[in-house]
Amino acid sequence: MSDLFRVENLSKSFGGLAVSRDISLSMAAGERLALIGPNGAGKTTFVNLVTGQLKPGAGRVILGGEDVTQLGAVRRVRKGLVRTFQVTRLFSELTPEEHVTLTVLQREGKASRILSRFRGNSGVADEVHDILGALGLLEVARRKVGQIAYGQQRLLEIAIALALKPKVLLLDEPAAGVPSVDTPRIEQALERLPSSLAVLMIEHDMDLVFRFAKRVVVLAAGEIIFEGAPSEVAADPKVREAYLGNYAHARSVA
Amino acid sequence: MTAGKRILGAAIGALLIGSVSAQADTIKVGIIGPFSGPFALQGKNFQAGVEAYMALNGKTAKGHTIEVIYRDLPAANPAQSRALAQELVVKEKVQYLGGVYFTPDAMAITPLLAQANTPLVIFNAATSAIMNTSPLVVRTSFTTAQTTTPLGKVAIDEGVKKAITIVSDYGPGVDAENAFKKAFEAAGGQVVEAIRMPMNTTDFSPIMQRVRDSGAGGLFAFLPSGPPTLGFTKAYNETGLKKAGIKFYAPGDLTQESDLPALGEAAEGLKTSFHYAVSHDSPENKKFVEAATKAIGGADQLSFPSVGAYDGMHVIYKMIEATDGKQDAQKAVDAVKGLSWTSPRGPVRIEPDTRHITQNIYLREVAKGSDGKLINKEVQTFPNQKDPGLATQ
Amino acid sequence: MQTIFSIGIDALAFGMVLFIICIGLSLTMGLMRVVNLAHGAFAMIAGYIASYAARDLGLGYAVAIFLAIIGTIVISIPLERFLYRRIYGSPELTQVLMTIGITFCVIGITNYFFGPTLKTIPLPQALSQPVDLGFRTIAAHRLFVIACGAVVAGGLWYLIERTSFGIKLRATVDNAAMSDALGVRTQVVYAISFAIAIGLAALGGVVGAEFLPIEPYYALRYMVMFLVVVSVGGAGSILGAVIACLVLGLVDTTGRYLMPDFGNFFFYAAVILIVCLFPRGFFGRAQ
Amino acid sequence: MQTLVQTGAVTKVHSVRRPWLRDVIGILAIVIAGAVGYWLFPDNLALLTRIIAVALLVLSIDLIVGYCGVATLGQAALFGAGAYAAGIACVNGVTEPMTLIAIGGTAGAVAGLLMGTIMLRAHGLAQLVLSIAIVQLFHEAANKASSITGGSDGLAGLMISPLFGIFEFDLWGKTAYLMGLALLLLVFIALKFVVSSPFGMLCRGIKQDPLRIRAMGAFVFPVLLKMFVISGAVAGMGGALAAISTQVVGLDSVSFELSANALVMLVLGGLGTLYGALIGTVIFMGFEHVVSSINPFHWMTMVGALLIAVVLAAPGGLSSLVEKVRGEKA
Repeated sequence: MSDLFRVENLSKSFGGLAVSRDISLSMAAGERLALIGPNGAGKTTFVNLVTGQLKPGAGRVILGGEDVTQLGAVRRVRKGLVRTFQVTRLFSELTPEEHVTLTVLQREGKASRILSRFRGNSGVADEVHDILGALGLLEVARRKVGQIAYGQQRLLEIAIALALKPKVLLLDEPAAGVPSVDTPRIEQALERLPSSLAVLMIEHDMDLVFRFAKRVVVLAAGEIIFEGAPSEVAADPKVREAYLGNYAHARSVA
Repeated sequence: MTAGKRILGAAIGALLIGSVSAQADTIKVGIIGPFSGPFALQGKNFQAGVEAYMALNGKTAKGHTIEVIYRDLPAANPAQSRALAQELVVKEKVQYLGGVYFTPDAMAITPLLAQANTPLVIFNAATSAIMNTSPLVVRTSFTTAQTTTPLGKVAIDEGVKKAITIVSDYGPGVDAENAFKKAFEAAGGQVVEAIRMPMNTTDFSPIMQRVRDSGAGGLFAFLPSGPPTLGFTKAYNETGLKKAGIKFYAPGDLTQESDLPALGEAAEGLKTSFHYAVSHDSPENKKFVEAATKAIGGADQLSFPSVGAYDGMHVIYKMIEATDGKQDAQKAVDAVKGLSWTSPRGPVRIEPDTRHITQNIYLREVAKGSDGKLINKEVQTFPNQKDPGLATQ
Repeated sequence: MQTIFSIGIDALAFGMVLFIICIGLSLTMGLMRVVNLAHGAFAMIAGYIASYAARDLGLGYAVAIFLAIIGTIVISIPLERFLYRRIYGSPELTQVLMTIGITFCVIGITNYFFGPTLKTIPLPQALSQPVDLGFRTIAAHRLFVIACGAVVAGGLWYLIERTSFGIKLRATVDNAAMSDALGVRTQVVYAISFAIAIGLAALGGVVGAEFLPIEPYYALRYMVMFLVVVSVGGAGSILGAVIACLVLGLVDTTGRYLMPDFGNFFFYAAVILIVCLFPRGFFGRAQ
Repeated sequence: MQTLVQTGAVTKVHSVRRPWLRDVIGILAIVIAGAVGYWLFPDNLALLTRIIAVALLVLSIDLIVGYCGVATLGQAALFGAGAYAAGIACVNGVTEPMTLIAIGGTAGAVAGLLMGTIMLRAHGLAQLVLSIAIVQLFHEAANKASSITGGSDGLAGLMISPLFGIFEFDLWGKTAYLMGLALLLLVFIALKFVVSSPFGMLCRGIKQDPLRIRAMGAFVFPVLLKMFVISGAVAGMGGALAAISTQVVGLDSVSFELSANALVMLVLGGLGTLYGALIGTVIFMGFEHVVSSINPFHWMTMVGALLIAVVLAAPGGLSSLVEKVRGEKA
């Protein structure tokens, strides 16, 4: 098995409602995959199941040949399975620099040290500088996150994820809510993601999906209904059916 | 808003009085007591006793004007107690300390007395051991063992062979339990069960059920005065123990006069032993009650701590007379050793060796007085009781 | 068997007193998201009013209860208008600060005007007599309290689940902004809920006075117990509050019967156990 | 709007660039306040020492509430553990004050470990109730074990040896005050390091969003537990200081009332700055002392009014008022 990351028959239901049905999926290192689907299709639930925020009813999650299904969310992150959040979850009182520094320190196992200064390590500071620089966040590095633009907050989500040096990155709608003037910056950031990284992106913006992904998976009602090249998506009857209930999406797909 | 204004007015008044009377020839007495919070009533009684004494005996002793400074210590808190005592001694330059409602608060003050060259006259705190912690302590209240011990004999005399004890689970409660057990068993009785219930108990029915199950003919109880006594006496009546003829004995904390209106008819017939009843029939007490009622602002608030404070002031006055206003704690304490006088509660004496007060203990029964209000009616006197807790040591 | 019944009925009566007082707090905390530590202070104010009405004015018990509820609500109106409205939606700890402040003020003012003595509310003849239940005698008042508790629980359930006000209330709780947009006057809904909660505190304060005697320190003395009951039941849940009061009443009463010396250990150990098993309370709303 | 954010950002960058300067000024301010207290109120040193002991307790609550977002109404369990440990050690012959402080700190830390292990199982209101239950159990245990703790009569008869063999703990309380002040300073400086360490930043993160912290790959429970231990040590040292300076340990030191009062002081001063804890303690206890001296009978109303006034004027606590004034000046 050369797959870096694989899920097998992942299922989950809340009460009687099945939100994930028998999802199987695999990704190789460096792959760019987009996961799309109408609202309520179970995309975020899928991410939560994969990263361990939710416990699956059945199925397995395999990372680098190792079954991580029984591991908690924290251990999966440490193994390289990292996500961003659809609605940014950032600390409004802290600065981007502090966010990324904390993340880097955590990755190096130094985050719960009491007897060292938060900014004391020049190696860490350099890395933080690089990460922030790569995402164009240097100018706001020392402002409180509550005061920076939403687009920059989304970039910071990505910066935090990158600081963890992931093997697999799950991006939950990285461009959601970002004003259109700022989307190019997000797109640019996505293009610059390390090439060895396997990236799964959930996104509604189909232009972005087409430019970013080499492969698209469509989820509807908790089930995979399509898997293939972006160019084939729009023509697939099942996909059309799934989206027809929602005119806006149907149009954007077409 | 009027309350706020009045308080402000009182505050400004207090400041003014404080600054005017701070002259050379005044002798200051610092009184520490619970003037606010859950025990505010007892603190008010301290104040009433002090003011009654000064109203009846003048504000001077041997020509020295006496000024009283009150400090509030709402609940047992030794650290605050020490801080207040230190402030009174060092900053306010008081020559005498008085008051103190709780034992640990007294314990926090006694180590300071020698250095401060200041005697402490305890108006209430009722654990025997306090007296051993400093030779400069005098106590004009009582100890729980002192007020409890006569009950052992009373119970036997009334035909009770088996008794159950129920006390609040804290120092004085345990003291009361031990004292009763000792006296009761010495007189030939048997304590079949001893229950210590948590201080914050509010529903006593299950405990009364336990009393019934124990088969005891008499029930000895100790609870600190205040709200819980209400539920306790009610439960005794309502669960039918009273009807079943199970006799009830307790020290007088349980039926303090200020609680009687609230206890109501449920309390009628309860027998308690104590060193003082507001209804005590003597000319000294008449004068005292009149003055103290005026000071406290209502007859229904008057209770036993007032007489401890009244006699405490008497002791302090005697100390001032003996030292002629000079600060000499040892001389002051020596002067009152063996002092005896007629207190509103009856004849009393400061024992020279223990510095604790020897006094009559009265068996009283809750009954309607001549005006229809409930009183503790004295039915039997046990004269000249010392503190058995100290005597045995 | 007789003992078990006996303990059971005591537990029921005590639990119901807790319920009547605490359900108001549960509503303010669960539905209005206000940690009102001054809740006990309102129960106390009601006790004073009832005591004054029944003892000093010689009015009947029922009239005294009525006056106490109305009087307490009237007193609470300016407090709601000028103080509580400032802390709706504030962080819990800010609410704690404000409501503790109010409690201190109420205690101080009560002590100043009414003195520190216990106040009683004389019961009518019918309620003060012991009633023979066969296996034991019990004060009629305890049966009355149990009945009051049942009526309050039923009435509240009906109000919240079955009336249009209940619908508005639940909508406001779920999403105040949305309800506002839908034409619900949320300020009014809040004010009415607050008044209901205060009214219940008042009722509990008066009928519970036989268990929790009225005196100035009442407001702080029982605060912990009220908080514990509400949390164990789950803030905002009527059924949860009922169960919590009954369970805690039972644990407390049984503990005090079986092991009076360790009554508190028993009680708080049970609280820890319950909270660990049901971290949101018996029927708490998801946060 | 844009300019507003800009100017705000400029001042922020300034203060961030030299955070140590702010702390040095803050610590100097504490030293000065301590010295002023010593010269201005030489006759109230016992009160000032008591304030310091309580300030340590309030600081320890700030660590848990202000930095970790864990609400507690039971912190006196840790304070009391320290006080009783020091008191019992002293009665049994360990009379050296510094050793007693260390014993108190250790006992507090152990109690903190225990309390954290239980409390961190729950959240929100349930957590608050657990803290209440724990302090009540501690209180009950201290009451029951009266042969060791003295029960409700208090543990009396603590004979403390002179500090360094020279300075006596006496009526005037200079030794106790100066030792307390030194202890407070050391603890404060140590805590400033703690909260500005990676660990401190992690705690602040957990307070705002524990899920986010987990997604960063950090475990939440051990971090919070560690803070509980640190907090317990601080509270325990406060308890030991109270025991040493009072020479009596009472049940009030493990009471719900003390816990609640201390939390009120913290909220009054403001959460999550450490300075707020000190400001709140000094203002609350100082105010209480002044009004209760002026009118021992009805001061409670005034304290209540103060709390209400603070909520109305400065909902974020008194220290937020300071920030606001500074902000307006800048």
